[in-house]
Amino acid sequence: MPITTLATVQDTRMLTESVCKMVLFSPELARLAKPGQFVHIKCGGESLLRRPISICDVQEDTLTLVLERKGAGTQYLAERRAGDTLDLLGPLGNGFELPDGKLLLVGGGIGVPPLLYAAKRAKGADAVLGFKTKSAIILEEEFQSACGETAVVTDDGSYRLHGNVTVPLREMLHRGGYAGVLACGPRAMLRAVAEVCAAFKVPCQVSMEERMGCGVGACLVCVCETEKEGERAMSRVCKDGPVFRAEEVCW
Amino acid sequence: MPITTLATVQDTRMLTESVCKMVLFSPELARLAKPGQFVHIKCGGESLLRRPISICDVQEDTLTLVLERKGAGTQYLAERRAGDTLDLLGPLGNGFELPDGKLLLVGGGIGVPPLLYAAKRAKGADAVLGFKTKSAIILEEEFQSACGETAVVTDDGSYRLHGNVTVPLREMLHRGGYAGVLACGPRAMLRAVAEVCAAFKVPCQVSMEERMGCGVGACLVCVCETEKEGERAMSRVCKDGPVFRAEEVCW
Amino acid sequence: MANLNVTFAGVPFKTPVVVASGTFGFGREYGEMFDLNQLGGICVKGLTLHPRLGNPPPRIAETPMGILNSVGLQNPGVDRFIKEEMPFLKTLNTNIIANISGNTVEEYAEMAEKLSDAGVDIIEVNISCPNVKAGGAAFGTSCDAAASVTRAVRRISRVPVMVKLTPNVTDIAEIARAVEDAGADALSLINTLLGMRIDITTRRPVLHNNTGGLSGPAVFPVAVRMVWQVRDAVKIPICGMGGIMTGEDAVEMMLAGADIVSVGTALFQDPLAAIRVTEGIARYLEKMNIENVTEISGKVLLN
Amino acid sequence: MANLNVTFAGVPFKTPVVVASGTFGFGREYGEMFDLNQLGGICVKGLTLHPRLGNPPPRIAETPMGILNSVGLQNPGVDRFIKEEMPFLKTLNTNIIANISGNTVEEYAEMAEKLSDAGVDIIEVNISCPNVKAGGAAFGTSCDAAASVTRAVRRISRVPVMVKLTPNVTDIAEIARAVEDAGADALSLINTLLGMRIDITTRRPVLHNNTGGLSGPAVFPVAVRMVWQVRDAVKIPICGMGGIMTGEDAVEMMLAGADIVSVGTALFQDPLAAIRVTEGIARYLEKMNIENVTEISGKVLLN
Ligand SMILES: Cc1cc2nc3c(=O)[nH]c(=O)nc-3n(C[C@H](O)[C@H](O)[C@H](O)COP(=O)(O)OP(=O)(O)OC[C@H]3O[C@@H](n4cnc5c(N)ncnc54)[C@H](O)[C@@H]3O)c2cc1C
Ligand SMILES: Cc1cc2nc3c(=O)[nH]c(=O)nc-3n(C[C@H](O)[C@H](O)[C@H](O)COP(=O)(O)OP(=O)(O)OC[C@H]3O[C@@H](n4cnc5c(N)ncnc54)[C@H](O)[C@@H]3O)c2cc1C
Ligand SMILES: Cc1cc2nc3c(=O)[nH]c(=O)nc-3n(C[C@H](O)[C@H](O)[C@H](O)COP(=O)(O)O)c2cc1C
Ligand SMILES: Cc1cc2nc3c(=O)[nH]c(=O)nc-3n(C[C@H](O)[C@H](O)[C@H](O)COP(=O)(O)O)c2cc1C
Ligand code: FES
Ligand code: FES
Repeated sequence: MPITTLATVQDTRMLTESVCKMVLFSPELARLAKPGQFVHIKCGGESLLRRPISICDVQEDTLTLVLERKGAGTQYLAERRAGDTLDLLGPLGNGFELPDGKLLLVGGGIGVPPLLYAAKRAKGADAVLGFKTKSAIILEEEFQSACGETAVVTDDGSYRLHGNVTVPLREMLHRGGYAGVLACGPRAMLRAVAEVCAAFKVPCQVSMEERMGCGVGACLVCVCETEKEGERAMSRVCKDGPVFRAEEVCW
Repeated sequence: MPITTLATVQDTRMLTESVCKMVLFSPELARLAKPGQFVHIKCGGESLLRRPISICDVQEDTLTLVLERKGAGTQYLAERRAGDTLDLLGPLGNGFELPDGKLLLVGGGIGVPPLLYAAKRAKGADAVLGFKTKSAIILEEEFQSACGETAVVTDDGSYRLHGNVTVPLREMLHRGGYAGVLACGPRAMLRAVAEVCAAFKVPCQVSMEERMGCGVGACLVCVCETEKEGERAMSRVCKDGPVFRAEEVCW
Repeated sequence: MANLNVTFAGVPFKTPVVVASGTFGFGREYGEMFDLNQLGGICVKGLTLHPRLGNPPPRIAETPMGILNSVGLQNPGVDRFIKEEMPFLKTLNTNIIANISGNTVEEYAEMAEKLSDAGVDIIEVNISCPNVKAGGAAFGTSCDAAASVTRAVRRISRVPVMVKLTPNVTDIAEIARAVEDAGADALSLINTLLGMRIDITTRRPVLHNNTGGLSGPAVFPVAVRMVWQVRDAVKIPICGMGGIMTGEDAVEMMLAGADIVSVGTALFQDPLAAIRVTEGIARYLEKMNIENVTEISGKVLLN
Repeated sequence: MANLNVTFAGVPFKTPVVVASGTFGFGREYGEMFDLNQLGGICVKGLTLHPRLGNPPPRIAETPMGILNSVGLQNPGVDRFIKEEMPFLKTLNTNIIANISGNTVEEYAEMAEKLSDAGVDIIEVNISCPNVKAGGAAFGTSCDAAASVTRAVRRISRVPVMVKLTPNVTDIAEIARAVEDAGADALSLINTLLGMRIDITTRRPVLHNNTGGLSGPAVFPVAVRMVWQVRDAVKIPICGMGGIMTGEDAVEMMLAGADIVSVGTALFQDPLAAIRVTEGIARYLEKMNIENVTEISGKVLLN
C-alpha cells in the first residue's frame, strides 16, 4: 500500500560525473520497501510530474537512491543537499520475486542500482554489471561485498571485461546452479538477457522502464505489451511491473 | 538605460508580519537608480512574470527594497536569504522630479518606501505617512531622520493621529512653504491627495501602480489613462511613469 | 462548516468534487490511499463497447505546467466493466459516472442501454477524445454529430446524461447549445487540447501516437473561459475541469459557471489532490462566510 | 559556426528569430538594451487604420506558465507609425514586419497600400486578435473571411504578405489552406488562445476586458501541434510562435515545420530572450553537425 511522505535528505554524493547517490531518512518507506520497487518523487514546483526512481538499498530507517542526471527532474534531485526534504510516493510496483536459491543479477548502466537491494535480500547471488566505460562504473564494491562473484564488463573495454553482459552471463549460466536471473537495464540488454535465459531454461525477471503519470496504476500511461496464456495485454509498468517475467514481455 | 543584472542579497529583515526589507548588493544599479524608479525582479522559475518593486533607498553599492508579501512572487522574494542572488531588470521608470525647495511626501502603506529615497535626495522634505494600524507602520525612524517633520496617521487611530493622510496634508499645505508634493500609495489616496494639492495649487506628483509585462515600455499592458493638453492617452506606467503629474491622470 | 452538498442533474453529490475520467482508473488503486467515500463522485476510465488495448507507449509527455497523454481509451469494454468493476464500485457511498466513447451513434446507444441498469449514477458521453481515430472528437466538433449522439443516448438512458465537450473547437457555446437542445441533462468540459512535443535529439515526437491531449494547469485559463462561455449559453448544469490543482482553482471554475468540478492531472502530483481541493473549497466558503457551495456557481461579477 | 540565414517568402533573414508583434513595441525600448541588428526581424505592435487607445487596464494576468493579455490593439494608427516610427526602423539592418488589423476588408487593403511603400519588408495580416470586438479573430475563424482579407491585401501589397492564424479554431489546417489559396506568401501562427482568470476574492475577472489572450510556455505544445498540422497542409513558409523560451524550443518548432520563429512572451522574463534563442539554435546545429538552419525545418520523424 503506497503512501506519500516527506523524507529528509541525509547525505548525497556524486558517484560519477552524472550519477548521484542519495540517502533519505524515511522509516516508513524503509519498513515497507521490497527489492525492485520504486518511489515516485516530486521534483519541485516546476515539474508537474513526479519521477520514478528505484530503491537501491534500505538500511534501518533510510532509503538509498542512485540516480543519473538527465533532464530537469533528475537535475533538481541531484541538487538536493542534506537537510532538504523530498515528497515521495511509494513504495510502488511489484518488485522482484526472490525464489529460494542462488540468483544471478544482470544490470546495465543506471539499471544496476535496484539489483543491489535484491542482492542483499537474496539467498545468495552473483552479479554481472555492464557499463559504457570505466568512468561510468557505479556500486562495484557494494556488489562485491553483497555477492559471491561480480563480473564487470565495459562496452569499450576500458575496465575488466570487454563487451556486453551476455558474455559472462552465458558462462555463468553454463556453469549452472542459479534459481533465476533478475535483470535491469536498457531494453535491448533486457531482451538479449531474456533470450539467453530462455536458451538456458532459467527463469528470468526483467525490470522495465516507461514514462509515468500517476505511478499507482490508475492512468494507464506506462504500459508494456505483454502476453500471458495467449492473452495480449497492455500491462502497467508501475503496478503490474516494473518487474515482469521475461517470457511474458512482447519484445 | 535599464540593465539586467544578478544582485546578491546582503541582508533581509521582516519589518512587520508581512513586510520585508531587503538589501541587495548591486553597484551598477546603485549608481543608476533615481528616487521613484523601480526594479523588475524575476521570482524563480514558477512565476513567468517579473515583479515590480520600488527602490526604497540606495547606499554606496547597495539597493534597499521594502516589499509586502502578497502572492507567490513576493512570497518568493521574502524567502530569499543573505547570499542568494536575484535577477533584476532596472532601474525602470521616470522617477520623481525633485524641484528645488522643500517637498512634502505623502505615503500610504506599502507606498511609503519609495519616498524614503526621495526624502534623502530632496533639498528638504516633510512627510505624512499613513498606515492601516499600528502594527503595519514601517520606516518611521528612517523618515524621522531624513525629514524635518514626519506625521504618522493610522486608519484606526491605534498610533499617533487617527484618520487619513489628507488631514495632516491640509494642515501642512496650509502652513505653506512646499515646492511640491510627491505621493505614493493606494489609488484612492492618491486621488484625494491630488484634489487637496489642486485646491492648494501645489504641484503634485503621484506614483501609480499597474500590472506589468515587459517593464520597459514595449508591451503596453501597464497603462494609466492620462490627459495632457487636451489629448487623452494610455500612458505606460513602467516607462512614462510610474510617476505622473497628478493633474494629468484621469482618475 | 459550510455545506458542500450539490444536486447536479437531479443526482445528490456530497461534495462538488469528482475525479476526472481516465486519471482514476476504476478507483481501486487510489482506494488504497484514501477513503473513496470522501469524493463527490468517481468518473471511471473511458469505456468502449469492445475491449481496447489503446495506443503503444510512450503515452505521456511533460510540457510546461501540463502533460500530454495518448492513452487511446485502453479499457476492458463495457461488459467486463459491468461484471468486474461495478460490484466494487457499488459498495462505495459516492456517485459513479460512466464515461463512454463509441465509433458510431449506435455504439453509444448500446453502451447506454447496458449501463442504465448497472448501477451507475450518471452516464458521461465522451465526444471529445483526441486520441482515437474513429469516434471521439469527430462527434464533438460538429453540432449535428454532437446532437445526434446526445439524442440517441438520451432516448435510451435511464440515468442522467452528461455530455463532455472538446475545447478544440471554434465556438464551444454553439456545441453546448446543440447538445442541450438534444436533451442532455448536463455538460462537462473541458477535455484535453490537442498538442505535440518533439524530442530534438531523436527528432521524433515524444508520444508514440505523435500527438496527445494537453491537460493540467497550463490549460486552466482556457477551461475557465470556456466554462464561462458555456454557462452563458445553456441552462443545464456544468461539471468544470481542466487544470484544477487547488481549492482556489475549483472556486474560480465555479465562479465562472461550474456546478461541480473534476480533478484529473493534479492527482499525478498529489494522490490526495481531490481531497485537498474539497478542503480548500470549504475553507474559502468559511472565510467568505458563504453557507452553501451552490451559492458561488456562476457568480463572477463581470467588469 | 552554423549558417543561420533563411530566405523566407523571398526575403533574406540573417537569423530565423524574429520578435513577436505586440511584445516589442516599435523596437525603441529594447533597442536601449541590445543591438537590434542581431535580430532576424522585428514584428511591430499591431497597427490599425486609425489610432486606438486599446482596452482599460488591468490588461495582463499571470497563469501557470502563461500570461493573458487584453491590450486591445493600442497603437498610433498606420499613418503616424509610418511618419514617426519608420524613419527609426529603416535605420536598422533587420527586417521590419508590419502587423495590421482591420475592421473591414477595405481597411486591411488601405493599410497594405499605405505600408507597401513605407519600407517594411513583410506585411503580417492579423486575423486573429482575440481582444477586439470588430475585426480581428472574426476574420480568422472562417475560411471565407480569411481568404477574402488575404486576397484583398495580396492584390494591393507590393511586399510579401504573411497571414497570422488564430489557434481558436476547430481545424487550423483548413484555414491555412484557404489563406494559401487566396495568395498568401507565408503564414504565422499561433496568435493567443482565448482565456480567463477570476480573482476569487473580488469575484471579478482579473482583466478589465474579462477575457484575454493566452501566450507563453503553457501554449507551446498546442503551437507545435498546429505548426505541424499546417506544415502538412500548405506549401508556403511558416513563422512559428507560441511559448518559445529557449533555443531548444525554437528547434522543436522548426522540426515541426516552422521556417522562422517568433519570440514574444519570453522577452518579459528575459529582455535578451531573442538573442539567447538565436544562440541556442546555433549551439544545437553545431552539436548535431548541421550546417544550415534551413535543414531542420519540418524534419520531424513521425512515429
Ligand atoms: C520503474 C523505474 C525506475 C527507475 N529507476 C531509476 C533509478 O534508480 N535511477 C535513475 O537514474 N533513473 C531511474 N529511472 C529513470 C528515471 O525515472 C528517468 O531518468 C527520469 O524520470 C528522467 O527525468 P528527467 O526530468 O531528468 O528527464 P526528462 O527527459 O526531462 O523527463 C521528461 C519526462 O519523461 C520522463 N522520462 C524520461 N526518461 C525516462 C525514463 N528513462 N524512464 C521513465 N520516465 C522517463 C520523466 O519522468 C518526465 O516525465 C527509472 C525509471 C523507471 C520507470
Ligand atoms: C511601479 C511599482 C512599484 C511597486 N513597488 C512596490 C514596493 O516597493 N513594495 C511592494 O511591496 N510592492 C510594490 N509594488 C507592488 C508589487 O509589484 C505587487 O505587490 C507584486 O507584483 C505582487 O506580486 P505577487 O506575486 O506577490 O502577487 P500576485 O497577486 O500573485 O501577482 C499576480 C500578478 O499580478 C501582479 N500584481 C499583483 N498586484 C500588483 C500590484 N499591486 N501592482 C502591480 N502588479 C501587481 C503581479 O506582478 C503578478 O504579475 C509596486 C508595483 C508597481 C507597479
Ligand atoms: C491520462 C489521462 C487519460 C484520460 N482519459 C480520458 C478518458 O478516458 N475519457 C475522457 O472523457 N477524458 C479523459 N481524460 C481527460 C480528463 O478527464 C480531463 O478532461 C482532462 O484531463 C482535463 O482535466 P485535468 O487538467 O484536471 O486533468 C484523460 C486525461 C488524462 C490526463
Ligand atoms: C502583450 C501582447 C500583445 C500582443 N499584441 C499582438 C498584436 O498587436 N498583434 C498580433 O498579431 N499579435 C499580438 N500578440 C500575440 C503575439 O504576437 C504572439 O502571437 C503570441 O504572444 C504567442 O507567442 P509567445 O508565446 O512567444 O508570446 C500579443 C501578445 C502579447 C503577449
Ligand atoms: S503511471 Fe499511471 S498507470 Fe502507471
Ligand atoms: S509593462 Fe510593458 S509597457 Fe509597461
